Amino acid sequence: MNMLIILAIVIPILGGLAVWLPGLRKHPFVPPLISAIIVAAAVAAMRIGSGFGQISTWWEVAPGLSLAFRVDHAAWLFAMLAAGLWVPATAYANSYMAHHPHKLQRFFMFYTLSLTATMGIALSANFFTLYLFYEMLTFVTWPLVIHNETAKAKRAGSMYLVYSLAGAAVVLAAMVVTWATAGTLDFAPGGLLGAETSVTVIRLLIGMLVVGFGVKAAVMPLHTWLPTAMAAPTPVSALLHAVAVVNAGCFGLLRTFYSVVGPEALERAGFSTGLLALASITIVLASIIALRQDHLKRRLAYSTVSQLGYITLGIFSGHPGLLLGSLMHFVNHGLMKITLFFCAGSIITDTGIEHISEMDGIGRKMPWVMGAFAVASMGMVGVIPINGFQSKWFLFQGALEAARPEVIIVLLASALLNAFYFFPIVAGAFFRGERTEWKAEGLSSGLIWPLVLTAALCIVFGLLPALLYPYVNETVLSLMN
Amino acid sequence: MVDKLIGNYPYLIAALIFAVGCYTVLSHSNLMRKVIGINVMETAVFLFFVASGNVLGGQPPIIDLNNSDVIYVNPLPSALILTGIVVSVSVTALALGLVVRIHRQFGTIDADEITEIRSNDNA
Amino acid sequence: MLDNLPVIIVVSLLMTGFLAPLFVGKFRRTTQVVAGMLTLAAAGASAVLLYRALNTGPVYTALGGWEAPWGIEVVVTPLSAFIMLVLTTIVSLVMFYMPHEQEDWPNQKVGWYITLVLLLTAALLGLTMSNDLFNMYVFLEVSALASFGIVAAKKDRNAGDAALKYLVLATIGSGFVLFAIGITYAVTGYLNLGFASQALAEGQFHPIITWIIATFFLVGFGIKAGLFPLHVWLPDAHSSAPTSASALLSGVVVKVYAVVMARVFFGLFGGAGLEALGISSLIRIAASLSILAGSAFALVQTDIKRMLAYSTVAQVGYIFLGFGLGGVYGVAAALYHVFIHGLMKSTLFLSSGKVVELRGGSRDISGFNGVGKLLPIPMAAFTLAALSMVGLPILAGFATKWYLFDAGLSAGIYWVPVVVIISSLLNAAYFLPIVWRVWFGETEAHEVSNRRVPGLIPLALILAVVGLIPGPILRVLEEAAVWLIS
Amino acid sequence: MPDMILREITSLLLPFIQMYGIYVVMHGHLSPGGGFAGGMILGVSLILYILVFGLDSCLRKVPHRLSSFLESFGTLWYAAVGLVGLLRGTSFLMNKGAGIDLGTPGELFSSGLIVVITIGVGIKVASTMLSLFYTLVEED
Repeated sequence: MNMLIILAIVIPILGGLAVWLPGLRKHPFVPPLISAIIVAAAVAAMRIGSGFGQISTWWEVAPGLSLAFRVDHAAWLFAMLAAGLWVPATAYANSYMAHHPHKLQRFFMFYTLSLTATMGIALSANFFTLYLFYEMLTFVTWPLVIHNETAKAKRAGSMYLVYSLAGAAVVLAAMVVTWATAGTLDFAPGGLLGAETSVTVIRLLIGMLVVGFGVKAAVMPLHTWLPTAMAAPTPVSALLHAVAVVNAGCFGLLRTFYSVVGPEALERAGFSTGLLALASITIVLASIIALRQDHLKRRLAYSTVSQLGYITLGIFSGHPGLLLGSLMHFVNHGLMKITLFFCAGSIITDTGIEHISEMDGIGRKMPWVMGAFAVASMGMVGVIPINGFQSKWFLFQGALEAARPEVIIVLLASALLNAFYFFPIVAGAFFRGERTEWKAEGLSSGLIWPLVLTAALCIVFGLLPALLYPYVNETVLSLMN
Repeated sequence: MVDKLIGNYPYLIAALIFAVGCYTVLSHSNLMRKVIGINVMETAVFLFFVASGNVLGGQPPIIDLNNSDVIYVNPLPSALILTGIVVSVSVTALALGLVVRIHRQFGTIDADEITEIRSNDNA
Repeated sequence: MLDNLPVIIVVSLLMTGFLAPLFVGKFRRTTQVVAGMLTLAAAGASAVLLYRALNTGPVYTALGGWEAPWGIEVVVTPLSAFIMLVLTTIVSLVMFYMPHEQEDWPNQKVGWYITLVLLLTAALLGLTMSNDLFNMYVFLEVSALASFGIVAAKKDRNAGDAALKYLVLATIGSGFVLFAIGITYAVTGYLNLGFASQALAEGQFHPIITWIIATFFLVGFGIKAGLFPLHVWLPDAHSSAPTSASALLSGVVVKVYAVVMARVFFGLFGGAGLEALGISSLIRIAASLSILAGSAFALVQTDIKRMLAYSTVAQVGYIFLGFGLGGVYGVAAALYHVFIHGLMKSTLFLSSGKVVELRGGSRDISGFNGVGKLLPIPMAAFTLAALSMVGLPILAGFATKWYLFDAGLSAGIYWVPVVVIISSLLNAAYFLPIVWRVWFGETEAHEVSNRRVPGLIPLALILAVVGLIPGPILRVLEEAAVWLIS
Repeated sequence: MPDMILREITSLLLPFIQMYGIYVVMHGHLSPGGGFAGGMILGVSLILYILVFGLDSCLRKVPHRLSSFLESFGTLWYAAVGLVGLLRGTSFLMNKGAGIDLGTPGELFSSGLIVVITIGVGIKVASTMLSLFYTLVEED
């Protein structure tokens, strides 16, 4: 197990540095792709072994602060999702960047280093390690956000950096509070705060965690950086939105809520209604804003904000049923959103179209791409055979169990809004005539097969709930202790 | 209270001179006056030290080998202050050297004018 | 022999310092190397002393055989041995940089510069280990004189003005220190720290007297160490000096003053006494203001050396904050920061000195655009040090923050973490843009004849290793802190 | 050029001033004064010489390089004498304990190494005063 963890953490660093090897000048994508495959294999292999829950400590950075890793259910879920999607994402990035050649080596170096940061977050065994990699994630994704080095990209980059650093600083403060009250930082099921911890401290801690990780998880007032960051190249957006960054925020919330604060303390804080309201507002408001966006990537970005609301909703609730749904959505949303962004990237590369109003009739020109887009958007809305339906189903069920009718209303409203902002795109693309002049140059296969693959995965996961449900159920049980 | 204050008048005077020196350094923009202010300040401290070593009715501490029951004043503060004076002289010498250099380079020894010249340099 | 080692270190540095101008004319290179090797040897001797002090207790030496309280006593506790080690290590590494800087200096100037640096080192060593207040004052002044000299070493006119400004304020500072020593002597009759503190504790003096002593010490040392709002001389002096001098002044000199202040305070009044006098909270507030104001001023600078100098003001604030918080963790944080800030600041000054040299003496931040490609190794060191300054985990700066948090929370002072976190955000705000410029800025192709910055690589390596495994050092420092507090 | 009275008086007084300086240096261990005070008197006498007879004539007698050399030399002298105690197996500046004969108190040649050290200090202070004055006066 130790070996596998080392592989998952260290290989991407080596891969990132190998980009600069003189022999690979022409093909800088080779080491990232190889390392992504190795990491995915390593993470998959972790499931086979029996080392779940074993802590492997690397070294003590300062007394009380050690760099330690551990694989448990939730960790493997996130690690597998990220590592699995990293392979098509890297392949896609290679094809995409072939059309936009600009400082490729730098791009691929940071792209691969992000994998280390993500794996570190997923596999961390204590708060310090989590914080370390959370901070690292900011620093390695920032150069990706401002990759194009246009004024717009730089503005987006500064915004991203300011939000993320401020968030990380709050996480650090939360870590300090944890250390001061619990005396340890090692994650433990059921939380670290003892029964004697005062409600004020718990509330303070929860507030800090929501702000600190909420920045990356784009909880509503803290989401502004995410649509702005659309200035980045599309593979990066896919990475930010579907695989690494926002999910890292959600995972951070999950980890700290259930392994630091603990379900009982969460209950005692009496915050759940407020937090649920926050998540609900995020869901509905972001959907409404998404409706008004004409820029495709921005619409997708607001859709992400809204969908992340589903995930945070479950985490905030502290209720096993809702948590189950939210973790299902954690995986499913990743699959769907990465497909959507791949589609957007392919459209931009091929036709240069960035706005929805210009997309009419595009479906007939690029059937594979828009087909995948249609599949993923149906999933977003919650149409039956696609995986998005399942997560919504479990969320509904959880809301019923938790006797929270208001959540059901929010979910329904959001599904409706999703339909309003996704279906016109699909319908226009397939059933309306071209309104504007554009020419398609034809796509290389590298820009098609990754998105077809992920769309297919969406359908597979939709048809076979047994692939995901039992494992997520176990995860919830282990988290709720 | 007043008795005590008057009885310890060297200390009071030392404090007063110290304040005067400090004020001179901070309030004057002429660099020479600042250097003089530093000296005044240090003199006050020397006075304080020497006064603290005084013994009423004491003799200068030059040992008298023939007479063993002479009361001497405490020689330690004086000896220390000798070192203090050395230091003060070196600081003054260095300060004067710097003032000469500044006058050569700026053509003035007024701190405000120098600040103005420097801000014009930067602009 | 071992008992005399502290004195031998100081005296040999002094002697070499005064021999340097005599030999520099004929054997310039040799003189430079010998001076460097000597400080390196002093570092080795300090390490021996540290080992000895940790294992068998402090090393006491009475000068001339006169025992305290009559004679001058030199004592090497784990604390002073550690500071000596830090000081000599950094000075020796900067010494190895100096020949590079001095290539086009006349012989006479090189000689005097080496004298001043060695004199400064010797004086600071003496300052750290002296247990006698007046002796401390003398070393304080000697070190100050040497610092004025190296600040004025550049020929441009700003250097002279900065040196005089430094001189005037620092002399006011020493005036205050000397006055405080005078009052201490007048009321207790002792100059030896241990005896004076005993007399202070037993004497039942009016609190106003102890308060005056403490405040005068605080003002005096505060000026010397650049504590806000007494820092006004620091940015000028540290930015106008030659690169090696900036590295030394910012890297070690100001912090030795802070440590000596802590020694005097804890030695005379004890931690509880300081808290009762309200001096601790005064230090904490001034330190927090230093941290915030220094970072804020650094943010608006466009001159790289001034920016680094303002950052020193902020970083010295961390050290004072640690001492102000007291307790093992607070003091250990302060001492640890003395060490790593010395490394970080010297690295930053040396590497940006190279950039300034490359840009023909222009110190504007825009000069950093794209230098990463021209000077990859110095700039890697710069990046490492800059990110350590921000305090990212597994880099050196993080442990300070962590210990300060711990000290703040266990002392029940809850705003300390807030100040520290805001400050690290500010640090990020002024260092990250430069790091970005270094690696991804655009620059015209430029011929770089000499990429070497001697002494930089060891500094950066030590910094990296300390960041990864600060544990052993922190444990030593906790022991040193215990010595200081008790 | 200063007038004749000044020159004549100065040339009359200078030997006495310098002799007094040497006296103060040599009696440092017996009476107030010593290396610093005496050295200062010597240094000031040289400065007086410069003021009256001009810089060049003094530079001919005591070149700047010589005074710089003496500055270093004085310090080294002090340190070297201090090391005697150390070399004898006791501590720095140790006198009696290092087995050095202290002589009879009150006599000129007594108190061991102190008088030797004082001479070094006197040389150092006198030459430093002179060097400083040279540095201030010389235009570069």
